[in-house]
Amino acid sequence: MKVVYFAWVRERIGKAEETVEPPAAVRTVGDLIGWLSTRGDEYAYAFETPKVIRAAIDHTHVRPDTVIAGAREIAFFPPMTGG
Amino acid sequence: MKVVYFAWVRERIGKAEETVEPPAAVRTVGDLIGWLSTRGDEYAYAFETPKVIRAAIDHTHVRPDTVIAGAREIAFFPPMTGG
Amino acid sequence: MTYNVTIRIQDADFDVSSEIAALTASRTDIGAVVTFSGICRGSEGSGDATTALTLEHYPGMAEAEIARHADEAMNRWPLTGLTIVHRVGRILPGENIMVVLTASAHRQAAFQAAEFLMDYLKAHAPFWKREETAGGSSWIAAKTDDDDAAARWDKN
Amino acid sequence: MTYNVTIRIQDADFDVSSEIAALTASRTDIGAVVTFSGICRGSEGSGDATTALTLEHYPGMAEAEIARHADEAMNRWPLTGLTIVHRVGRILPGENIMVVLTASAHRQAAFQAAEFLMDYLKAHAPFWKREETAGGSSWIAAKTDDDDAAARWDKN
Repeated sequence: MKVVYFAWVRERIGKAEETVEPPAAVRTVGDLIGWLSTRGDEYAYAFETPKVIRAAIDHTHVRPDTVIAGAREIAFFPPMTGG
Repeated sequence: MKVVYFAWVRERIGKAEETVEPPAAVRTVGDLIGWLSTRGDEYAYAFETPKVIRAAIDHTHVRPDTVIAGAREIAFFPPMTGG
Repeated sequence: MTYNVTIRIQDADFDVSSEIAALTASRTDIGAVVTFSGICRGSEGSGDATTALTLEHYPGMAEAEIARHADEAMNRWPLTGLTIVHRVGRILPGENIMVVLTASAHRQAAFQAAEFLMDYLKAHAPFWKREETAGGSSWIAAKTDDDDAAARWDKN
Repeated sequence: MTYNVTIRIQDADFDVSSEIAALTASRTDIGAVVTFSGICRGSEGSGDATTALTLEHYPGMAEAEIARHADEAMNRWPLTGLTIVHRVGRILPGENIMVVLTASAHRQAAFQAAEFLMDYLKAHAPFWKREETAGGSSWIAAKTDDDDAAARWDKN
């Protein structure tokens, strides 16, 4: 499963993308944030306030309770500031 | 008193402006429309439906009951279609 | 803080980018510019194709009315400036009739002021359009919609 | 009836007049074009002067999100077309960040669609702004106002 990061989430983690293989117990977007947070201080820092983290699966915005099964690309990023 | 006409009011009357001296009993814009209407068929045609006629005194929109005393220039025209 | 308010009534066409550049020149407090371009359509809905519009205005009053509405917009919204250019004379389908530009730090003020100015211009500015078609020419009737649109900005 | 929908994400600046010309070319059913230009301000309100903004986006998703909102605007209002150009990369104060154009026979549709697109772009399009000041650089925080503005278009 490919995971991509943007803006300060990318900067805190120190990479723009990676491939991860979470255990089967990680079912939802929220679960994945929790699991990623355990992978090191940089992840814990990036995800320290989960409620501000936005997520997308295959280019579509999703909520923390969205199931990740079948996802090709999951993105994590801060609230958007375009326009 | 200078009176000016625009759009189809001007076309129906056949002139763009003129100087008129209405009698003292002509006190309001509505009175003036009534008095002008008696000046000939072209005026009667121009003012045949007084409620669609708009008026301005010295470049400011006014209502039929506005008193015309002191006016330098009174304008009559159809509803506006700018923009 | 200075304000840029420009009002022009002219025969000539205009260029929207140039008007934006003039409105925003040498200032960095503008985050939003809204423009509204009114364009001559090839049909006014009567069925016959429009071959041209001819715009007439009331010189002196048109400038005064627009200036009064421009002042009201500047007072009601935190604008850095606005520009209104209205053409008169003969205009062909596809050509510009008029443009309103509003500039502000933020988008809401720019959008609201532009809509306000357009609603007022449509209902209150002394301009009249005559339409030419293959069958002749006639004055375009005002829309009651435009009066309603303008009235929504009236203060109680 | 054909529709002109153009979406571009690019480093280069754009010209609003050229975008209007492209949106209205060879058609005479357009009476109204609204443009919204978002411009880099010299201050984000933090007190420090902004020396530049750097815009990052999520390639692929940004295009898809904008296209989805463009389709929604085309479905909700009687538009003849719309254009959205959003720049990415480093942008200096006074420079363009993005532009939205909407074209319609009548002004109300053009205004409403432009506001809708701007509210959605601000709240939902995956772009992020980093601000440089003399003291360093930091990511600009999202405004809850923008979420509220976007939510007003949600259908019940």
